[in-house]
Amino acid sequence: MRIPLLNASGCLDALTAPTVASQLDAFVTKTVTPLPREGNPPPRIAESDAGMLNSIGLQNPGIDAFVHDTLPRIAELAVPIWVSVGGFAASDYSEVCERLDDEPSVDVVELNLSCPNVEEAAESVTELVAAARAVTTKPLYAKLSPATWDVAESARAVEAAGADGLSLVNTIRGLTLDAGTRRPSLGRGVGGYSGPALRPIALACVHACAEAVAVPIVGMGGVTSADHVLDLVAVGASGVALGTILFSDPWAPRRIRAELDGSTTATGVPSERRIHDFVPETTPRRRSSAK
Amino acid sequence: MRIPLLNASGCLDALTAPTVASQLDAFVTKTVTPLPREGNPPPRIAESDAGMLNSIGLQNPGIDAFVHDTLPRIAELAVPIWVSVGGFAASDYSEVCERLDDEPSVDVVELNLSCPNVEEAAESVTELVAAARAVTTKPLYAKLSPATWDVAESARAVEAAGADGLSLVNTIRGLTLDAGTRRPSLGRGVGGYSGPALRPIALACVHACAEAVAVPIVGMGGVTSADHVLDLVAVGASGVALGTILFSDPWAPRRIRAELDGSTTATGVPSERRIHDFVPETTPRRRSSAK
Amino acid sequence: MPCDTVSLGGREARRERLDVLGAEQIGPYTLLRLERGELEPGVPGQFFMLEAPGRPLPRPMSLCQAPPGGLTFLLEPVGPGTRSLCSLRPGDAIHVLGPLGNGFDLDVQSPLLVGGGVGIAPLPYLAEALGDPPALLGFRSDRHAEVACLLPDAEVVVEPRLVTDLLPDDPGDVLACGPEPMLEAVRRRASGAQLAWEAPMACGYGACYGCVVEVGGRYRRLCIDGPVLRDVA
Amino acid sequence: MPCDTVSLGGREARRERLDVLGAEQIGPYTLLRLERGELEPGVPGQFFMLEAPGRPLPRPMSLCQAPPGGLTFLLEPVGPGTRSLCSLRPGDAIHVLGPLGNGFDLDVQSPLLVGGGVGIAPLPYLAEALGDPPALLGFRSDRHAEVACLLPDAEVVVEPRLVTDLLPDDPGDVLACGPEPMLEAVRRRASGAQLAWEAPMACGYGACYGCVVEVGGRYRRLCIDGPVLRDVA
Ligand SMILES: Cc1cc2nc3c(=O)[nH]c(=O)nc-3n(C[C@H](O)[C@H](O)[C@H](O)COP(=O)(O)OP(=O)(O)OC[C@H]3O[C@@H](n4cnc5c(N)ncnc54)[C@H](O)[C@@H]3O)c2cc1C
Ligand SMILES: Cc1cc2nc3c(=O)[nH]c(=O)nc-3n(C[C@H](O)[C@H](O)[C@H](O)COP(=O)(O)OP(=O)(O)OC[C@H]3O[C@@H](n4cnc5c(N)ncnc54)[C@H](O)[C@@H]3O)c2cc1C
Ligand SMILES: Cc1cc2nc3c(=O)[nH]c(=O)nc-3n(C[C@H](O)[C@H](O)[C@H](O)COP(=O)(O)O)c2cc1C
Ligand SMILES: Cc1cc2nc3c(=O)[nH]c(=O)nc-3n(C[C@H](O)[C@H](O)[C@H](O)COP(=O)(O)O)c2cc1C
Ligand code: FES
Ligand code: FES
Repeated sequence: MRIPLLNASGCLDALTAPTVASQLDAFVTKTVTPLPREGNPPPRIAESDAGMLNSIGLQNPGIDAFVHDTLPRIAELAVPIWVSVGGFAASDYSEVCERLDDEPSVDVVELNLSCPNVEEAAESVTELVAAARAVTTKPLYAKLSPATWDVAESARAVEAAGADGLSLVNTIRGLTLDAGTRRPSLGRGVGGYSGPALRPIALACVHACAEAVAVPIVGMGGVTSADHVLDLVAVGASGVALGTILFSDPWAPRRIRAELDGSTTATGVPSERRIHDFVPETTPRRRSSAK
Repeated sequence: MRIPLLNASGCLDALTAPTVASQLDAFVTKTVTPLPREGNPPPRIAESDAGMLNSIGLQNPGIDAFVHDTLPRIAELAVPIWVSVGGFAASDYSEVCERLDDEPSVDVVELNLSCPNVEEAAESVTELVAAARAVTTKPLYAKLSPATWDVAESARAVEAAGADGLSLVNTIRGLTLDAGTRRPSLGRGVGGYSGPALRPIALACVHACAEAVAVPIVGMGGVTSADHVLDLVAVGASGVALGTILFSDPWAPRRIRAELDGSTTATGVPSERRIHDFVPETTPRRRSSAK
Repeated sequence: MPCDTVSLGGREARRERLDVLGAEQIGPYTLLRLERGELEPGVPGQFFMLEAPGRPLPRPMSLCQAPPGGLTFLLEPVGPGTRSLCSLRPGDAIHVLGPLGNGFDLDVQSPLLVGGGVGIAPLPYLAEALGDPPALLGFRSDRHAEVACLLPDAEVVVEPRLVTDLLPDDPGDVLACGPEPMLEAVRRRASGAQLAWEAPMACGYGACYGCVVEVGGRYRRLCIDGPVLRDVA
Repeated sequence: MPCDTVSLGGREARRERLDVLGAEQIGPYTLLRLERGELEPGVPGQFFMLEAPGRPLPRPMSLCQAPPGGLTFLLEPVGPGTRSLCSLRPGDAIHVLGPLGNGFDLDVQSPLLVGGGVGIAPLPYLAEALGDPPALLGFRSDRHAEVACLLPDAEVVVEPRLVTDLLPDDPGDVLACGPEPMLEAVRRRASGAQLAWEAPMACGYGACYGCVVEVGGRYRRLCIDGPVLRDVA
C-alpha cells in the first residue's frame, strides 16, 4: 500500500512553494475562517530544544477571498485539495463549510477544532462537527487536540457526529521564555508546540483513536523521516502529514517518499481504512477546476 | 528568596539514595495507594529523542506498610516529607489521607490526580480534592495533568475544593515503538512522557494556573538546570521539583542549588506565595518522629 | 538528490548540504565560509536558511561575501542557533536553502551604505555589487568594530556615537541593515531608504506566517515581501 | 565537585566526568576505555551508568576490565544510546555513575563462566578475580566471536551450536551473563547458577522502579536487587 503523504495545515503555502505542494498526495490549506484575520502580534515563532512554538493565530484572507483568489490558484497545481476550516462558533464552521460545498475543487474539508492560538468556540467539538455535517456532503475530517485526558472519547463523539476521518494531532500549548529577560518569547505568550517533541504524544493519540473508531486517521506530529511515518501507520494511521519538518526541509515529502519506497522494513499492519481521494477506483476524483 | 527544590514524586527513593534526598528542601514520596500494588508489567521504561516514557503504574507497598515501615525510615533523614497519595475512587483518597493525618512526620499531602499509567477514578479532580479535604488538616497539594484543554479551569476548581497548592505537571501520555518490531516499547503500550520535551508544556501550565489561582505552585517538567528553575519561577512557581534529571544526575539538586546561588541573573519576579514548610518562621515545623 | 530547486513566486532557491571550508573569528563574530555547491549567491540583501546542528529550526543569514566557489556568512553568537553555527569547523557540513527573499534594489543613483553591528553582514557583497560606494558603520565596542575590516573604506563609529550622527543632511540613496532602533532612526533621516529588517523565521519561504511585520497596517511575511523594504510605513 | 558519593543501601557509588582514553573496534563491538577517576571498579558483575551523549537517559554497562587507572567497557551498538557511546573518541568525556548493583558472589568452589554475545562483557574482570577459571562462550557469527580474544583460554562456539551444548552434566558453580534465552537454558541445566540479567534501566540506583523483574512472584528492582541473581524462580 502506498502511504499518502500530506502537509499539516498551516505548514505549507502552495502558492509560495508550488513545487513542494506538487510532491504531496494532497495539499491541506491553512485554516480558513469566515472573516479575514490578521492573526496574532509578532514574535510568532520560537524554538525549544526539541520543537518549536508558533502563535500565528489563524492569519487568513477569510472565506470570500479564499474562494475567489486562493482556491483557483491552488487548483491549478492539480493536487487533491483539503481545506482546513476554523471558527469561533458553530455558525462559523457551518458558514465556511456551506460555501466550500459548492466548490468542486475541494476534495476534503478538515475541521480545525483544536487551534491553541485563538479563543475556543463555546460549543463542544461534537456540536461543531454536527454543524458542519448538516451543510456539506464533502468528506469531513475532524482535527483534534492532544491536550485532552481521553482523546479516544472525543474521537468516538466526532465519529458519531458524522466525521469521515480524524486528523491527529494539532499542536499542544507551550511556553518558552527569552533567555535574557525571562519574558515569554512569543508576542501572545503561549503558543502551539510542534516538532519532534510532539511525536510520542501523537503516536499515543493515534494509537488510542485507532482502537476507538472505524474512520481513517491522518497522523501527524514531529514526523521527520520514513521511520516516523511507518510508526504512525503501525499504530493505525492511514495517511501521514508533515508539519514542522517542512520549515527546515521543504523537500521532505520527496525525501521521505524515496525512503519509503526504498524501505524493506515491514510497515507493521498497514491500516485497512483508506483516506479520502487516494482511492480513485472507488471514489471517482472530481478534478474539474473551480475557475 | 531561596527557591525550594523538591524531587518529583516517583523519581527518587529516599531509602536507596538517602544522601540525595538529604539535599532537597523536601522529599516527595512515590504515590501511595490504599492497597499494595505490583504495578505494570515490564518493560516499564523507554526513551524518546527528547524525553522518556514510564509505565510504572504506581508500584507501592500500600498505606499500611508505608506508615509502618517506610515513613519512619524516611523521617530519620530529617527532611520535610510530602506524601503523594493516589487511588481509583474518592474513597481511596480519603482513606489514605485520613491515615496520614495522624502522622506527625508528614508535612504535606500531594494528591496525584493525574497518573496516566492507571485507570482513572470516576470522580472529577474536584471531588477527589474535596474528599481528601474532608478528612485531613494537612496542607494539600493537587497534582494536575497537562493533558487538558484548560488547566487553569481545573486549577480554579481544585482551589475552590480546598487545595492549598498545586503541583504542575504530571507526565503526559506518550508512545514509542521498538525500532525492529514496531510494537510498543512498553509492556503496557502507552506510558507517561517526561523530561526535556515536557518543559514548554509545563511552563505554559504553570503560567496559566499562576494567573488563575492564589495558592502556591510547585513547578516541574523537564528541569535540568538552574535556568529552567528560574524560568518556572518567572511564570509563577514558588518551588520547583526535579524528576527525570535525577536518573541521569542524582546530584542535580546540589548542582542546581550551586548554580542558583551563583546566579547573578534576575529571577524575574519571584512569587510572593510560599510553599508549605519552607517558612519555619510562620509555620512551626513539626519534626517529632513518627517512630 | 544533492540539490533541489524550490520555486518561490517564480524565483528559484536550492537546498544542498554544503561543506564548511573555514570559520574565522573576527572580534566577537565568526566568518563562516561554506562551499557554494550549486547554489546561486543571489542579489545582495537576500538571505539563506542555514541548518544549525542540533536545533529543530534553521536560521536566516544574509550572504556576506560571494568568493568564487564559496558562500560566506558573518555570524554573531546570540543564542543556541548562532552558537551552534559558530562552532562549525572544516569537516562539518550543513544544509543550506537559498537565496531567499527580496534583496536590495541596485538601481540607485548615489548609494550610501549604513550598517550597525552584525547588520553589516550583507554590506560587503552589496558594496562589491555597487562598486564600493561610501559606507557608515556603527558598533557597540572597539572589539565589535574589528569586523569593519570587511569594508576597509567605511567610516566607523563606536558607541556612544551613533552611525546616524554621521548621516549627511541629504544622504542620497541609503541602503541600511542593522538593529531595529538604528533602522528606525535611519528611516526618520532618509526617506525612501532601503532597509533590511529582521524577524524570527521558521521557514524563510512563506510557509509558516511566522515572520510577519506590520506594513501599511497589515501583517506581511518579511521572508517573501522583504527582508529589504523601502520606507516601511 | 568532580566526584560525588551516593549512598546506596550502605554502599557507595560515585559520579564523575571521565575522559575517553580509547575506543577500539573488535568485530561488531567497541571496547571503550575510560580513565578511572576516583571511581571504584567494584565487584565483577556490578555495572555503571554511562552518559550517552545526546540521549536523555544514561545506559547501564557492566565493567569489562579494570586496568590500572582505567575502566573498560564492551559495547554492542544496538540502538541510539549504544551507537552514541560507540562513537566516543579520545578527547570526549562522559559522566559515569557507579559501581552499582550486586555483583557476582566470588565465594565459589569450582567456578565455570558462561557468556553469550555482548554478555561476555563482565567476564574478563570476573575471570581475573577468580584466577582464570574455565569459560564457555557462544556467539551469533564468526565476526562476533572475534571478541573472545578478551578471554583467551575460553571454549568458543558459534551458532547454530549453543553455549549450553558445551555445559558438562555437573557444571559446578556457574556464573553466567548473556541473552535471556541463554540464561533460561543455563538455569535449567545448572541449578543454583549465578545469572546476570538485563532490563531497561533509567536510573540504576533504585529511584525509578523501571527495571523490575519478577522474582518469586513479585516485581523487584533489578538494579539494586540484581543484576546478578541466584537461581531466579
Ligand atoms: C533575513 C535575516 C538575515 C539575517 N542575517 C544575519 C546575519 O547575516 N548574521 C547574523 O548573525 N544574524 C543574522 N540574522 C539574525 C539571526 O537569524 C538570529 O540572530 C538568529 O536566528 C538567532 O538564533 P539564536 O538561536 O542564536 O538565538 P535566539 O535564542 O533565537 O534569539 C536570541 C535573541 O535574538 C532574538 N532573535 C531571534 N531570531 C531573531 C531574528 N531573526 N531577528 C531578530 N532577532 C532575533 C530573540 O528574540 C532573542 O532576543 C538575520 C535575520 C534575518 C531575519
Ligand atoms: C546491568 C546491565 C549491564 C549491561 N551491560 C552491558 C554491556 O556491558 N555491554 C552492552 O553492550 N550492553 C550492556 N547492557 C545492555 C545495554 O544497557 C543496552 O543494550 C542499552 O541500554 C540499549 O540502549 P540503546 O539506546 O542502544 O538501544 P535501545 O533502542 O534502548 O534498545 C535496543 C534494543 O535493546 C533492548 N534493550 C534496551 N535496553 C536494554 C537493556 N538494558 N537490557 C536488555 N535489552 C535492552 C530494547 O528493548 C531494544 O530491543 C547492560 C544492561 C544492563 C541492565
Ligand atoms: C506555524 C504553524 C502553523 C500552523 N497552523 C495551523 C492551522 O492553521 N490549522 C491547523 O489545523 N493546524 C495548524 N498547525 C498545526 C499543524 O498542522 C500540525 O498539527 C502540528 O504542527 C503537528 O505536526 P508537526 O509536529 O509535524 O508540525 C500549525 C503548525 C505550525 C507549526
Ligand atoms: C519513572 C517515573 C515515575 C513517576 N511516578 C510518579 C508517581 O508515582 N506519582 C506522581 O505523582 N508522579 C509520578 N511521576 C511524574 C513526575 O513526578 C513528574 O511529574 C514528571 O516526571 C515531570 O517531571 P520531569 O520531566 O522533571 O520528570 C513519575 C515520573 C517518572 C519519570
Ligand atoms: S519565515 Fe515562514 S513565512 Fe516567513
Ligand atoms: S533502574 Fe531505576 S529502579 Fe532500577
